[in-house]
Amino acid sequence: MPALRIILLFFLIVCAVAVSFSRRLLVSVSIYMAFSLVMAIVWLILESPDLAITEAAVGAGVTGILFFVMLKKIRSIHTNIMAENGADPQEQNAAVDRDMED
Amino acid sequence: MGSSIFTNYEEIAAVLLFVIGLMNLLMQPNLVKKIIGLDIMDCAIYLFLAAKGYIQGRMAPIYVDGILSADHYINPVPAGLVLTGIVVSVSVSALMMALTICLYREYHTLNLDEIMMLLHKQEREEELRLLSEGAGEGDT
Amino acid sequence: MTFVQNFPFFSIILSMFCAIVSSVLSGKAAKWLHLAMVTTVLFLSLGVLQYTLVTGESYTYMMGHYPAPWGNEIRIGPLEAIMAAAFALLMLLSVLGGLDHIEREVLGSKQNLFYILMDLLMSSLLALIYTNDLFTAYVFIEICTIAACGLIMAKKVGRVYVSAVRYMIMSLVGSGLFLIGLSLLYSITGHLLMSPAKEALENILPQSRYTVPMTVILLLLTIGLGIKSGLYPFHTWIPDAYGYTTPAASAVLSSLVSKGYIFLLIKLMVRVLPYGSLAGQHMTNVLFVFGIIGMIMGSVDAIRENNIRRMTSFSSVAQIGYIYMGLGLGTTAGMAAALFHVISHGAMKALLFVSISGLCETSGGRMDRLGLKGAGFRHKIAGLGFTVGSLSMIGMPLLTGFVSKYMFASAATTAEPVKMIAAWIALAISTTLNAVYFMRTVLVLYTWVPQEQREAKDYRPSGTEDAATLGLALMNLGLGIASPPVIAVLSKGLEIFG
Amino acid sequence: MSRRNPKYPGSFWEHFTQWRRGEYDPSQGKMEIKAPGKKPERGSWLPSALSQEMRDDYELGMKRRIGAFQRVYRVMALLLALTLTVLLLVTVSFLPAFGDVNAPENNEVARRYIEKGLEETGAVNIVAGMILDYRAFDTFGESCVLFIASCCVLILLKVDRDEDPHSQALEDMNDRHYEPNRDTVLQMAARLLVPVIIIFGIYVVLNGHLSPGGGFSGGAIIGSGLILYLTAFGFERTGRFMTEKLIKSLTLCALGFYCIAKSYSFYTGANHLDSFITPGVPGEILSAGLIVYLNICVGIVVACTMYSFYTLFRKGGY
Repeated sequence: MPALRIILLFFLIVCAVAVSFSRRLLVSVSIYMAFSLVMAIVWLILESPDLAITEAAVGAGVTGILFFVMLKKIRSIHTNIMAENGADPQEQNAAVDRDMED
Repeated sequence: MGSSIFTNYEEIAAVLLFVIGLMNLLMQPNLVKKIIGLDIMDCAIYLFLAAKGYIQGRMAPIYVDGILSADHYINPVPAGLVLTGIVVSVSVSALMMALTICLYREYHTLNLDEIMMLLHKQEREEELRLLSEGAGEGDT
Repeated sequence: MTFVQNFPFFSIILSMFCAIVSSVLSGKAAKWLHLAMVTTVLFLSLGVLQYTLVTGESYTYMMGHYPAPWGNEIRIGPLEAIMAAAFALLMLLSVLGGLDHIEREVLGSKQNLFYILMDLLMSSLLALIYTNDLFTAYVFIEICTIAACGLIMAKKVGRVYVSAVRYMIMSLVGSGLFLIGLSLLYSITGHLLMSPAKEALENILPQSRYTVPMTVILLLLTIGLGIKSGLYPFHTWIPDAYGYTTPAASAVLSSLVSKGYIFLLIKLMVRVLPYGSLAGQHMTNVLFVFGIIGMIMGSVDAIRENNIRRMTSFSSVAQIGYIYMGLGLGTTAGMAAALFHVISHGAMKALLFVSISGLCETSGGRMDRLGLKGAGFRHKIAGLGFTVGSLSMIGMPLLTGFVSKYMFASAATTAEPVKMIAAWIALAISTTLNAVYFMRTVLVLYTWVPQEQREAKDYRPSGTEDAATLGLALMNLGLGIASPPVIAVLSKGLEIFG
Repeated sequence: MSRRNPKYPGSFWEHFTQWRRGEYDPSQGKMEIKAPGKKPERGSWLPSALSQEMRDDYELGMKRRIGAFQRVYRVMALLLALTLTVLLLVTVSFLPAFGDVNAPENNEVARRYIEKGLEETGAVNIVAGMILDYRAFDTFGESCVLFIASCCVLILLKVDRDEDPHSQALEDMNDRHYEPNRDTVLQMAARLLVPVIIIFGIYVVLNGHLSPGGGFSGGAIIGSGLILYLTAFGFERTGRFMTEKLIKSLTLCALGFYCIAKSYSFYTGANHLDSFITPGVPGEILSAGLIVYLNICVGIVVACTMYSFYTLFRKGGY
């Protein structure tokens, strides 16, 4: 089934390019998780179930969680800084969003 | 050019992904995207290795029905290498994420270029300050 | 199998085990454990050196129950043993020299973590020296990289995070290139162990089909290791990484970590690459050119630098250029000179970084030249150490730097005439530039200052630091005076290295 | 030595002395921040004397220089990318075809791993047998990579209660953002899922030598189960059992056992001694010699490391 292989590989490349062009970091991280899942499927097709299960647990699971918690941590650090500077909440959120964008 | 370019889709995709990841790692000013680029680069290498281990029409390297002949299973070596490699890459990316948090706490930005520019300026001012102090000492 | 043959394996496992145990120890206990471990490794390596010199041949040691192409193995000869001994000695002296700074600059609850990093760094360096397996080398390269990053950021003040991030990014690019080169090499040879890979390459390289892949593979492996060891155009992370961290870490990073990668590259050149292959010749030419550029540009950058630690880091770039130039000569003599310079540069740089820390401390933490005026009077032993290190760098006879420069110059005569002339000119220019910036700094250290500025302000004398400085200075002197036996061991080891 | 007399300002010797001490640097282009046309007095370019205009000029010049550098850098990087792509594609085109039986890597090494693997290691999963027995040194190195990465993250993010009470308070305050205020949906889902996830993880670890998976993937699954539990119920609940002491001692025991067991096996192997480790009956849970125990160790280390990564990222402590 070369057609399926080519489609999956094409999807991988599209994901990789999309990561660098997406404006919001949250979107980039989600795309990366999709990338990992598709990579796991590709490895399943390549008869390497060990790799597939590891990639699904690690790439799409733990690494994704760590990315999310890192983004959330950055946001809370940011909120602290803004609060110290005495900015009002509306402005804070706008600033965080700006910061999370590229 | 060799002839394999028309059959090795996996390897070609791996090469393209490798270059995309490498460029993300080198060119993106944003640290988070740099880390994602790093992960993509590593994944690409593992895809290449896994594709090298595949043999048409054979099974995954787990014994089934007591068949011990090497003609029924694919090459297990690349899979082992990739398993080791995945652990390495997840450790490295966790470390990079921790560094990113610390950098953000220190400089309030995720953009490495901005941080470098800020440092440049600080260094310059520090240099001038030291020079002025030294000149003051020299005069007295 | 005699008991001595187990020693390399014991030293690797011992350092790993110490790291694991240190995770529950207090900082002080971890420190003593680390010092004891490094001393033990030093004596074990000396034992192995003596054994291999007596038997006069190298041997392989199986890591497990399975022989060569199936299991992991390590390979031990005189060259590996002397390198391991030198690395252990340098590690011991550097850590001793920076002991007080570690206690002050690393947070109390995290000191045991710092020593864990040191332990694992030692084990990864030993594994890089001894391993005969490419993938093992990759895994330990990663350990070495992460440990080095941890050492850079252990101080947690100022710009260390930026240094660590820049170091990590460049190193990861290097690892990525190394890993893909390794995968390509595996896909054309089918082996991960070095000796079977060489046999496979000898069989397939005559086919023209494999010329292009082999060249690309060598390019990737070399650039990967070159980035990690700070070869000139890829050196941008060096001044940051060495300039802002705690002194022991700077000394260890500059004198050992980059040398581990260079040793691996030498191993690749000798053990994997078939002798006289076309791709190998291209590779040596490229290394030669990069090395020469690095020798000169590194010194030029050092002259422009006002911060003394950054200046010394740039001088590392130049010295790494010397090593690559020696490898690029493509002859056995060039390789021997490069290997000797690996040890001698380690001794010089560790001495410089340890004494710089003392000098800066007596000058109120200032690192610019103006602030260091008269520091040589304030801290006599550090001033002496810096002077000895600088003279050695410049190539003063009786010191180790002179011997390595002499070896490079005489090795150049064994290469082609063009390379010989180029190497001589580069050596002359680089030595002059070295003299300019090091002598300038030494003159600043001994500039006349009023009597009240000759007293050290808020300075706590430290016995270990002085002892380490003197030890490193003696090592420089010893390597300079008693170089013939060391060179003999190196050339003997190089003969049976392949 | 009249030329050493400082009365001669601007003499070569004075410049040289200044340069040697680091007061004057001809190569660094101080010109761009000096007022044009006027020869500055010594000390006139001190920060206090710098007018705002000059600072702006300096910054503009700096920005322009950095901008130019970045443009060059981008072009170089693109060229590098193109060259690398072409080189690698050419290399790939010379490699053996995809799925080729006669490719060089399908040699006697892979053949022995498959044909003798069951007899020599006792593992039904050939990959597990390979990485934990034939090439165990690599795998031990890999566990050390994980260990050292967790040490580095500890150095970076661990906040010590005694040494730094201020940041500890700050971190605790920030952590309120994560605490769910009795989020019923999440808690119900977690109550249902967490046991299943953790049991599945344990299954994957214990069957590492029989089926796909192994210590690492199983450990990651257990770790994500613990993280889900923590997200749903907060530190109050997990703090009861996942304390710092427990994590440390579990990691120490697992890695220590791993190290000692593998040293024993390496030592006996290299010295051709008899080892008491036997492959056992293939297919049973307690077979395959050390592999099942090593998988358990790796699983424990990975689960603890993943959990502690999460907690350290979130509030710098356990």
